[in-house]
Amino acid sequence: MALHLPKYKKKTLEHSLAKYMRPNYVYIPLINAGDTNITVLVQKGDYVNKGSIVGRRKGTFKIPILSSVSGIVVGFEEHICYNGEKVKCVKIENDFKDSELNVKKSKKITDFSKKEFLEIIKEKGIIGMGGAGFPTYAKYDTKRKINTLIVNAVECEPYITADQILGLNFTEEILEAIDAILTINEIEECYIAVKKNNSELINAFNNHIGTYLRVKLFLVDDMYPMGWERMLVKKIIKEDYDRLPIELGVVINNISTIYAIYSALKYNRALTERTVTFAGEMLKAPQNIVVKVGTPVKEIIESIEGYKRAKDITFIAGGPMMGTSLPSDDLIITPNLNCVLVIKSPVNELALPCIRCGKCVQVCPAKLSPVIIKDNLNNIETLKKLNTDKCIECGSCSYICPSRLNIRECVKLAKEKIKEVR
Amino acid sequence: MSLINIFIVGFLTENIVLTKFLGLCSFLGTSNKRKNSFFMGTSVVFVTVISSIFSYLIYKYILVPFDATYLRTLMFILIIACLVKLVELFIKKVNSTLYENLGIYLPLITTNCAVLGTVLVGINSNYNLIEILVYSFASSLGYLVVIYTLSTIRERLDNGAIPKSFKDYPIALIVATIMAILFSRFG
Amino acid sequence: MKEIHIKEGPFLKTENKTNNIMNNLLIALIPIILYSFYKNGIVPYINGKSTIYQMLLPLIMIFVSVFVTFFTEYLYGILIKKEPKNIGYHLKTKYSIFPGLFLALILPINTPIWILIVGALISSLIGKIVFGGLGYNIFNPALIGRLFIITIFAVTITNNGGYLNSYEVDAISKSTPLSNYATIETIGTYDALVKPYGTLWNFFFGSIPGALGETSAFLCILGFLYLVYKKAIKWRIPITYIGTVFVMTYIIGSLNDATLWYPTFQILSGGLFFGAIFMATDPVTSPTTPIAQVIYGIFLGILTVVFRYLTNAPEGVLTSILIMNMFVIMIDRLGAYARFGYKKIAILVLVQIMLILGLSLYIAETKENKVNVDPNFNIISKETKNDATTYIVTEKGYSSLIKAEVIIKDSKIEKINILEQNDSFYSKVEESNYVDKFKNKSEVEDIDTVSGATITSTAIKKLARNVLNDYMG
Amino acid sequence: MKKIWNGITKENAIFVLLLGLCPALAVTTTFEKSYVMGLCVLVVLLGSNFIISLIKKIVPDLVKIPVFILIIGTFVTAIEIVLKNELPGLYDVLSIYLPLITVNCIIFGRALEVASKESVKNSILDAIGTGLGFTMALMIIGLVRELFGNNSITILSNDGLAKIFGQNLVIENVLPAFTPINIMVKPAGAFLALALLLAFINFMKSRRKKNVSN
Repeated sequence: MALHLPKYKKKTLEHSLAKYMRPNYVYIPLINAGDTNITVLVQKGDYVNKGSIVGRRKGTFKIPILSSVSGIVVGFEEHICYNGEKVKCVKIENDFKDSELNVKKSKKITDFSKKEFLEIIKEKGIIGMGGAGFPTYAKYDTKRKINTLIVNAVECEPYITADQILGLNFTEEILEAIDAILTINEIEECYIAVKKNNSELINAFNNHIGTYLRVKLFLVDDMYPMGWERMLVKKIIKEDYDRLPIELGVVINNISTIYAIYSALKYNRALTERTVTFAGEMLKAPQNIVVKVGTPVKEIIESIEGYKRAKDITFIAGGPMMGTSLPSDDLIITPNLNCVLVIKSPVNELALPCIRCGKCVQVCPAKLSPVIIKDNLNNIETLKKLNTDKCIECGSCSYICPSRLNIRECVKLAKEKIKEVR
Repeated sequence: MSLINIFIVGFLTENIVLTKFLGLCSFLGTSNKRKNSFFMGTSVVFVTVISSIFSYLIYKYILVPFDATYLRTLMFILIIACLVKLVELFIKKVNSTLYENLGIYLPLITTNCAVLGTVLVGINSNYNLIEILVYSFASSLGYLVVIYTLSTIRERLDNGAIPKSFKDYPIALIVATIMAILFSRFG
Repeated sequence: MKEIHIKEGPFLKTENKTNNIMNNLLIALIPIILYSFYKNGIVPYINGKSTIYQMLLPLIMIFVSVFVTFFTEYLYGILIKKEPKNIGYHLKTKYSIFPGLFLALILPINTPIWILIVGALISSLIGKIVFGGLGYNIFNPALIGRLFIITIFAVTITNNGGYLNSYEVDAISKSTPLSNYATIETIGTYDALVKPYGTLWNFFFGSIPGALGETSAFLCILGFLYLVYKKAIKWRIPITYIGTVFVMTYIIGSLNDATLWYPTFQILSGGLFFGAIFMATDPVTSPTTPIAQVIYGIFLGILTVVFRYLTNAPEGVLTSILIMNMFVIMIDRLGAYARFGYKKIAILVLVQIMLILGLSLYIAETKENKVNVDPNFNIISKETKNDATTYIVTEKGYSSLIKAEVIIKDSKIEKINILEQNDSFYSKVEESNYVDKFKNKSEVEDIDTVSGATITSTAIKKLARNVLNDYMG
Repeated sequence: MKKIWNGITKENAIFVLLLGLCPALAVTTTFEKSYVMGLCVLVVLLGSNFIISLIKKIVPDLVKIPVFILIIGTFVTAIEIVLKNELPGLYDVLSIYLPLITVNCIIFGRALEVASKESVKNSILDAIGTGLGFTMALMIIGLVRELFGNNSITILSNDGLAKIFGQNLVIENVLPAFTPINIMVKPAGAFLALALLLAFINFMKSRRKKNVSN
């Protein structure tokens, strides 16, 4: 049902977790989970503190967009974001004071009330850091009884090691945060999903997990896309949900999001930094770096001795499977960007006609049949019956296709056709 | 001949399209889209069975006694034409979506050789009423299966790779050739 | 300035490309090719039955067939589609050697070379190019070639010696297990079906007459395991296909008190293993979704059993694969829907189970092993004088009624003489004074038919058998 | 005259319009049967076009189709009776394909398009053109199939037209030492013959268009 991928993770783990905290300018992108209609709350010339509000998202999820440095708003510029589009960003000149408002030594993190908890993680701009960027408070803000919390530390995409290195360095803090979330939201049990062969992370958790009775490790086999929400819930809870895991009383959070919740509860600090993996054979020193939201990636790469050679590069925001290839390295760090991958441009091989070998059908995690979708591209009714909208674009089908056809693009095309009709 | 034999003869060995060549105009015409051929096929089954029963009754109880058997072709055609009109009105009232899909094919059936062919063959091989029913159902089912299968194949064949001069009809005919050889091996 | 290219889609790709799959397929076929060369080439040569040319004939046939299909696609590619001229490109993008290779392996050894060339041309042109080349053809190209050869040249091949290579003609002197089976109307007994060819092991290892590469089930299984290991085959299809045939023939056999040898005989003969493992799983013409593959395999099994028992065409495997190729697109789509809801597929599976049971019972009952009254045999007169009884009987021959006098003495045939007949091939029977073969025989099963006058000689054999049965009471 | 010519070539019933295939493939196993069927269709077409073009004004629209069928039907029944008495051999051979002419797509198509619209003279000319075109096409297919099928060309078989013309004219093994391909006589051969013919025509058309264009 799923795919066995080479990991390519050793290189970035050899390097310890570095920091890059002093960008001259910061460009805070006015986007959240792909939605760019955001009310801007600052103009040119305002002074902002670290963690103060720069904009707020309209619509149902009114999550704030926060500045990651203190300084003066210099203007607005357009820069490329993780999804490859140009997004309007607030340009702030960094005064390197990092002055934060009301950072108080907060009380023990377990005795927040649920309402306070929801308020903090909303105001501190905590969003899903696995890739979607879905506001976390919305997952907890539900009348339904939550009986299981799943912490997703699977990180099944090759090259990406951000979550793992975070888990290794801040194991106690993460467990503490989990414990706090469990008590605040009266959740009975929590599973931390880790890959079977990820022995360092397992050992790291095992020597601290003893004190937290409600938290258990759940070992999943090393398959791609095991980190996909639906597959993880199916594996752990053995049941399938229709649209959202909350239907089964389950909440899933990425391990980095848990750490962001920890720093929000403990130090009342907003989500302004995150660990990002810089990987790929075209980088001289691939490693994990903690960076501020809004820092231009070009600057960071230059700080780690830049590219091996400047010719024939493919610059990818995100992992090799689900990442998007960008026209230039003018990328801006956003909270849900977990990896920057710089590789040699793959030579486009001769695509043979599809020999209908059926491998893409066997490998699709959402149980779709990509080759049948490809056959019925101009028959909308059949496309609907084939559940094409369930495709998560994980790329397994294009990976496995022996004729080197990019079959994911066919399915994407089919999805758009269905959207147009609806 | 037992009913099963009649069914197998009507359906496989003497398949109305592949061995008797009847209904080729609609066979090639409507078999480019799956939906078209399915509705065409079902309407043919529907009309054939009913019209062959009526034809049998009229033939047995009117034509033979009055020794006007040479009029049978005319009579059968008229029966089919009226039946098609009847079915059209019936479906129009019952549900309009079905009518939308079926509407364009119903008049086509009157000129469809398969329907009249089945009826004529049925009458010529002087079956009794039940045998006529089985035979007409079998042969029109054969028509439906063959036309539907060909339409699924043709839907996949309209890609760019087919040599230009073989596009559309010639490739459909080649598939029909292979089908005809395979069906004849059942005999 | 940095030169950044935008590329599409996932940036990791598996190494297992189409080229590897096809190479694995070739490797899996090599043992079969070598064995067919050994069985049809070397063995006759060692026993001094064939010339050098005949020894190399299997390899020549394979080479010619591969060359023709490759060259046709090569010419088509260059002249019509203006593709680059180097051979490597064509080998890598067209894989046009496989139709030729498979066609050669399923043809009888004595197919004249010109028929092989015509067959290869048809399988390449009508089987593949007209549909649009690799990946677009609906029917298995090799089988299309073989189908046209059967429909057009069947007679010329049988006259040229049919399936038996020169060694087998004298050693076993029977036709292939399945065509020998066709002459026996009933289920058949162990010694009628298997004994003439040795034991079931001969069937398993393939030392039985048959098409060039079809006979050795063992090597096919070896190839199958290799391909499964290399993930280059749709393994569900052969398993369900052979499984269904086994189940159905087991039911048929056990209802006629034939033990486990009967279904094993059925699956090991008629090139079922080669057909199921290599022909039915040709990726382009078989379903892609797992559920559809299972349904496809089961229908193949049902059709093959129907062809073997209810029609007189021995090539059951070939025709059923082609017939099922027609329905692949429909089943595949149902298979794709079935991954979300089992409603539609459940009906289809139910129909299949009913078909399997229904057909097996129907066949078992109609092909009863007990002496069923041969409809076209009747006894005109029967008198017993002292210890001999003379029968005047008639039996339907090839094109006329054969009237014969049969004298039975102490339960053995004393003499048979033919009173009346005008079968067109009767002269052959007379030359080999076939009738004397029945002298003082109490059992006629192991008397062979006269090649070239099979139907007439079988009629005489039936005549004798019925007389004996009647005499035994 | 031009109308007749394009009836044969540009709007040829079988090769271009692809109408009336039903009898075309079934009956063309021998050359004789092909041209007999072609002539029957020609006669029916002539008759029906003539009558329909005469009465086209007085027939109300709603009843148009049944009336046309009746007219064509009467002509076909007339031919059936004539053939039954004169040439019973041929009548049995053509069996159900003779009555099926009434449902033949060309006659019905022509009746609707041409006869009910144009003048009497035009519709007769058109009937001749289409009829001849149809017969020609049938003859070609019949020739191809019989030649390859059993290596002979029957022009006047004894149970067929030989009765009228006295002696039967059947040319045996036209191609010396050619083993006949028996599938050409069988239904599959008909499909194959038509497929190859159509492909050849498409090919010629596209080549002519290419020469014209460059």
